[in-house]
Amino acid sequence: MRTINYGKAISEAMHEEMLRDESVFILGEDMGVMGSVFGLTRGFMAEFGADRVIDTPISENGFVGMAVGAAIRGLRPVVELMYVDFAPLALDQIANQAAKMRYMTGGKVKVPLVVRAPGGAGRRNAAQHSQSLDALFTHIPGLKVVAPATPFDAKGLLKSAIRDDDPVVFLEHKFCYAMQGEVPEEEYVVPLGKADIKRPGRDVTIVAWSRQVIFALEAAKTLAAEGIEAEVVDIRSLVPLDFETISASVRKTHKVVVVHEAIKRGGYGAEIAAQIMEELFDWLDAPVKRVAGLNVVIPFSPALEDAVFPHVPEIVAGVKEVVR
Amino acid sequence: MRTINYGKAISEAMHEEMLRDESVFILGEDMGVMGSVFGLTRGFMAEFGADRVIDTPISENGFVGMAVGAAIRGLRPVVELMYVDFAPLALDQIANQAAKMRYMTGGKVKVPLVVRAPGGAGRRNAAQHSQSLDALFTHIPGLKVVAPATPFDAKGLLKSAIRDDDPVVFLEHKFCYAMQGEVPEEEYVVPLGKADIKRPGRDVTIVAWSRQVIFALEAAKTLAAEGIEAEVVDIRSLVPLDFETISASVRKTHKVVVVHEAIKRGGYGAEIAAQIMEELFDWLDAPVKRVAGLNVVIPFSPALEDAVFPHVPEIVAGVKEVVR
Amino acid sequence: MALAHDNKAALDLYQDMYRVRQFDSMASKLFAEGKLAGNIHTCIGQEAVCVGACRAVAASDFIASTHRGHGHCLAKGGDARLMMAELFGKATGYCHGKGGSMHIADLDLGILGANGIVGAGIPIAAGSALASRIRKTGEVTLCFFGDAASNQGSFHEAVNMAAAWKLPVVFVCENNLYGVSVEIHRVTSVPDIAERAKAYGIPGTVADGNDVFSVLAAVTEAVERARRGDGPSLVECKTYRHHGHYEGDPQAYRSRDEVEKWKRRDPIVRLRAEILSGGMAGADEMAALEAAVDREIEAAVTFAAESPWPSASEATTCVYATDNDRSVAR
Amino acid sequence: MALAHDNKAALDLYQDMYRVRQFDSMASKLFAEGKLAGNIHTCIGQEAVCVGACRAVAASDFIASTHRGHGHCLAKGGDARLMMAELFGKATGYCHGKGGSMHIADLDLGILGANGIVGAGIPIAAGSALASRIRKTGEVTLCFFGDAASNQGSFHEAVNMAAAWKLPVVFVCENNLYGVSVEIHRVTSVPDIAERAKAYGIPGTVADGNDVFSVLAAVTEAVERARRGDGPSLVECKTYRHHGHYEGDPQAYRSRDEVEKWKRRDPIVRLRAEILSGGMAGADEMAALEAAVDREIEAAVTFAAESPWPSASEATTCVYATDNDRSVAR
Ligand SMILES: Cc1ncc(C[n+]2csc(CCOP(=O)(O)OP(=O)(O)O)c2C)c(N)n1
Ligand SMILES: Cc1ncc(C[n+]2csc(CCOP(=O)(O)OP(=O)(O)O)c2C)c(N)n1
Ligand SMILES: [Mg+2]
Ligand SMILES: [Mg+2]
Repeated sequence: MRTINYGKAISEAMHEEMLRDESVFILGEDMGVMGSVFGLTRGFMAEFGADRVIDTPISENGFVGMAVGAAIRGLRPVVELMYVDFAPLALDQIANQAAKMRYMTGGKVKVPLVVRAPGGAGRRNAAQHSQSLDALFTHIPGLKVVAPATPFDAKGLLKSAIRDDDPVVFLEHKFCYAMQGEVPEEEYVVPLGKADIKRPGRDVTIVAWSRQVIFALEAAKTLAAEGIEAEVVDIRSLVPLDFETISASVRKTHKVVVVHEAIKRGGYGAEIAAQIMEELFDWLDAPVKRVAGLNVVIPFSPALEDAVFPHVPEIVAGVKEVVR
Repeated sequence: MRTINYGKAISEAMHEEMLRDESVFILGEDMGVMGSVFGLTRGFMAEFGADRVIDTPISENGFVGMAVGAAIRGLRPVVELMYVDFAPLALDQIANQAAKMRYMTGGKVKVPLVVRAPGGAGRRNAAQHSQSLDALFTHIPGLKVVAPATPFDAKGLLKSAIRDDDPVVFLEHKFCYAMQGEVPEEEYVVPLGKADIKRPGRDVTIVAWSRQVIFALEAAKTLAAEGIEAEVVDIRSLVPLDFETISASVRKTHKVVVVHEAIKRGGYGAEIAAQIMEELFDWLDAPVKRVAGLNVVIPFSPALEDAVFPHVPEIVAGVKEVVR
Repeated sequence: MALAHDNKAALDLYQDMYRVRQFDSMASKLFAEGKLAGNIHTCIGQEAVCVGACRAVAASDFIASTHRGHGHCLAKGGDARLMMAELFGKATGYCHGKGGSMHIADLDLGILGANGIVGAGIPIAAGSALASRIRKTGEVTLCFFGDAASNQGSFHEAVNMAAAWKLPVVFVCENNLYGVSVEIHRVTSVPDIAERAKAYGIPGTVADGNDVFSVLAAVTEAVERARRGDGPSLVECKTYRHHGHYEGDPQAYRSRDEVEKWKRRDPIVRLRAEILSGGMAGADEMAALEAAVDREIEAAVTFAAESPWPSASEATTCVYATDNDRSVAR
Repeated sequence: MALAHDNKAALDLYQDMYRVRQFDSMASKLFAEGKLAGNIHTCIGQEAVCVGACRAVAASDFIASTHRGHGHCLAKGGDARLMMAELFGKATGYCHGKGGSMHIADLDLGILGANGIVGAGIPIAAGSALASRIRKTGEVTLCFFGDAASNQGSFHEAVNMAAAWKLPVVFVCENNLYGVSVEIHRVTSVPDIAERAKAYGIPGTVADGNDVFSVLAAVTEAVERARRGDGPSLVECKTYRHHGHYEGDPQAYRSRDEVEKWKRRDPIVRLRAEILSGGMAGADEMAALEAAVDREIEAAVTFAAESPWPSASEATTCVYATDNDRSVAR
């Protein structure tokens, strides 16, 4: 199968959906003339015109709100927040408007909106350009939240997100853009709400998403060399969550490590850990361990940044704690 | 001891701190001429003048940002968001500015800011005026988060929050404003980061905060009648969290129910449950149970609203599940 | 005003305004009697704005409304029965009781939705206009908002984009002088909100918000401009709310004199007098029209009162399009 | 321009502008060599704005800066060594390496902080002005922001409040025609950002942002007004950045011709020529001054390069004033 990178996979998903459905359009900062700061929409403006690939001013709440309005009218906007760190500026439109509209109107109004937002640390982008804010969205009823780790999943999930009739927050990891992976030429989708076992194993379950899946797979290799077979469950969708897949894995391994890049306190890992305890207490041989970001602001210094969120060694160590 | 209500206790805390320290001032919508929509600053403008009790326009991000600027300059703003539901509008200033400023500047800049925000459901205020958004703040490093249940704690904690050199989000519950409680005439403070055992008991630990403490105490009475002695731990401060008090209680009871009004998915209860599991797994006789809001938008209808968040019966039932 | 001489049109406007007045007066009464819960914001005194503005657009056009939205909704064709049932929180309401007074929407009537977040409807309205432009379907969107909402960042951001891209939207500011207790000039330094149009290079006009013909003329011009593709306008309608910000507001922030002064400029009394003095209709005809509306509102209350509550299971539906059980469970 | 005839003042301005140019040129070079990480936004070409504006205020006054903030910081007295060390992420930097290029602050110098969130510094600046007003301490705050930042809601909200309350703040818009790749007139319908002052009833003036005397004069007038208690002004300085938005930007969105045209209006070349042709200083004197600045920047780089990294334990300090261990642990 051909190999493309995660950025290209996202780009292809948008491109194919725009060809497939005239109601899909793109809006955000630098999406048009520049083709987005990460180059994902290069050429789109020339191909689809300035009405369907819109360069916005720096007005996050405003243009997300406009996307909500257009979605209410039946279009399918795919809006980008250049960094997820800017989501707090647009959170009223995401959390109070888009997320609640269907419920508040008793089902009368739907908001088929996708908000794409790159996140993640490690690029020396400092405190306001490096966060993982998954937990800001997962706590809001009415939103779906997706965070793919591989090119295949990114493309398939984005296509599903665009076709979905509810608002979907699509969390990309800046460090994944350049990562290569197999992606078929043919049309496919990955459904929202389905986890994927990225590596089977019998000794311990590692639950992860986004870039941490890549680290978890590396950690699993290291562990295998020491005779520990880790099963890596990539949840892919945070909401809805495929708890059945997690559950099946835990019933097999009896030990779990949940891994995420966001800070630990109030991260989505707490939710997963709490659910596992509530439903699988008697299956557990050890407490669910969380390996996650420190409860600190992301520092700029190359001497500090990598120390504040998990990499392979922290995952390996975390697994050893639960399997020892 | 004299008895006053929670609203009055908050009002007194602001009043006393304004008398005590000239750098304390108030800003927010309808805080001046009207004395706030909940009447908490009535008379303040006449007493302290329009420079220290400021009626703002409806510009949440703007006036919270101004408070951040004034705090950087050494003042101690106490800013109100009329409903915590409006916090998403101001979240950039709260989470990206106030919370991160000290760290980003290597300790050079401090932001002694208090953001007061009433929350909570049950008043038929509908989807955008009824949320409990505690978890939006607890996930942000650099913020302290407080949520008192009683007049005594509200007054003492607000005074501590105003004197604190870090930004504090002070979450009030609209339903508590009218609740009476004993509050001394004399000066006192309640430190941030100290839980309070509101009722001792040996059979089960109920961890709660804000209005749910009131429900938990009622539930404990009901349970006592059936021979179950519940210990009610009011954490009061969500960040920093007094885990030692929780831990001591759990080591005694071996069973825990965490109760909150916010929706369950990604609520702060997940964090507490996960921590208990991580650190007290071997002390637990049953999985930590969460009793929390349904993962839904708050409905308006009087026929629906009360069904979406916990009241006494749900807590009683939750406790019975873990002690049975 | 050409329309002022069209008897039928004048009577229709009167009927719509009178309907809004009676609906909100009824809501006020029911609230006082403890029959309605939550927050009720009436637009009593401001009826010329919603009715005049909505008359300037077609059924196929759109409006975005506010927390003070009953009038907008009725003026755009909303059904008083379904609205009243929504205020009661009944299963028969516009939103099955799930939304309440601040969240009524009906896309079939072009009502994009009321909004509990001040200023949030402004970008939504601009987005609706963007949709019309992308689809080339020619609708115009009216965006209602208050004087105080014009201080929100969302106003600035949305009006700027609409202006830069010449979107078919008309920004209708209902300036009733206050945002809750705060007199607008205490927090805004321009005498007229319409001045703000200059920051976006769009027309800004001031209408007498207590004269339905003045509103109709100003909004009609703006709608025509928008329809031609020449972009948005800002129309400020000066008016006043007779009641408090919400029902139950003690209104300590404004004087009785001020309220009385504005009540003497009641837009409904004024239009009624014009109709009668202009011989557009007789007193009997007016009385009959009013009685019909009164019956309509009474019927709405009866309908609402007799309607069933939503069933408990409704609490967990409509969070998502499908898969609610699963998504709500986790 | 009175100051233009004051030799010492002109040379000082030149020195400051040249320092900014050399600092940012060095940062650009170091980035290209892989010695600096992260995002580097230079203000090469815009030096007349930061220097002219900061010269209009006193040491005790304040400034709020932006992502493109090195020039503001240097012009307000920032130490090039501590700044360079911060860009390197070293322990000796302004923020101990924890902030990086976009978060430099020094309250002792009146530098409230750069900001990575476009527009976020505007309310912060207004809040600083509010603090001066509440304390009656008389400082003025300068608020720097870009053309594109003027489309943020925070601009509208903060300028409105500052205007309504007549706060001592001067809003200095550095209009370099672009927000990243987006030419300002594609997303803004007024020719001058200064027009926006009309929405708040405050003075709005346009200065030649490539002429330090023009900037100095316009900002001085605005500062005097603010100091008198007459409230804020908006000063738009038309300028251009010679480099890309950030270092490494391929700049496909603008033409070489446009860049060349603006480079011919280089504010530093221009001031240098004025000084020499006006006989304010000789070529030798200028060369000596430049050499001294060059040495200063070289020394800053050496200082930064030789400084230690922050120790690992620094990652968890300064989240809170006290109690970091406990708060970071949970
Ligand atoms: C974002 C936000 N802030 C504050 C409120 C509380 N609030 C509701 S209506 C209102 C005043 C609105 O004034 P205006 O826009 O003039 O409309 P009016 O009520 O006068 O019709 C306020 C402050 C809110 N609902 N949303
Ligand atoms: C809220 C926010 N949105 C977007 C960005 C990404 N960004 C950084 S600088 C910039 C352009 C700013 O343009 P302008 O205000 O004109 O300043 P300039 O860079 O031209 O100096 C953008 C979009 C950001 N940092 N913050
Ligand atoms: Mg108003
Ligand atoms: Mg610019």
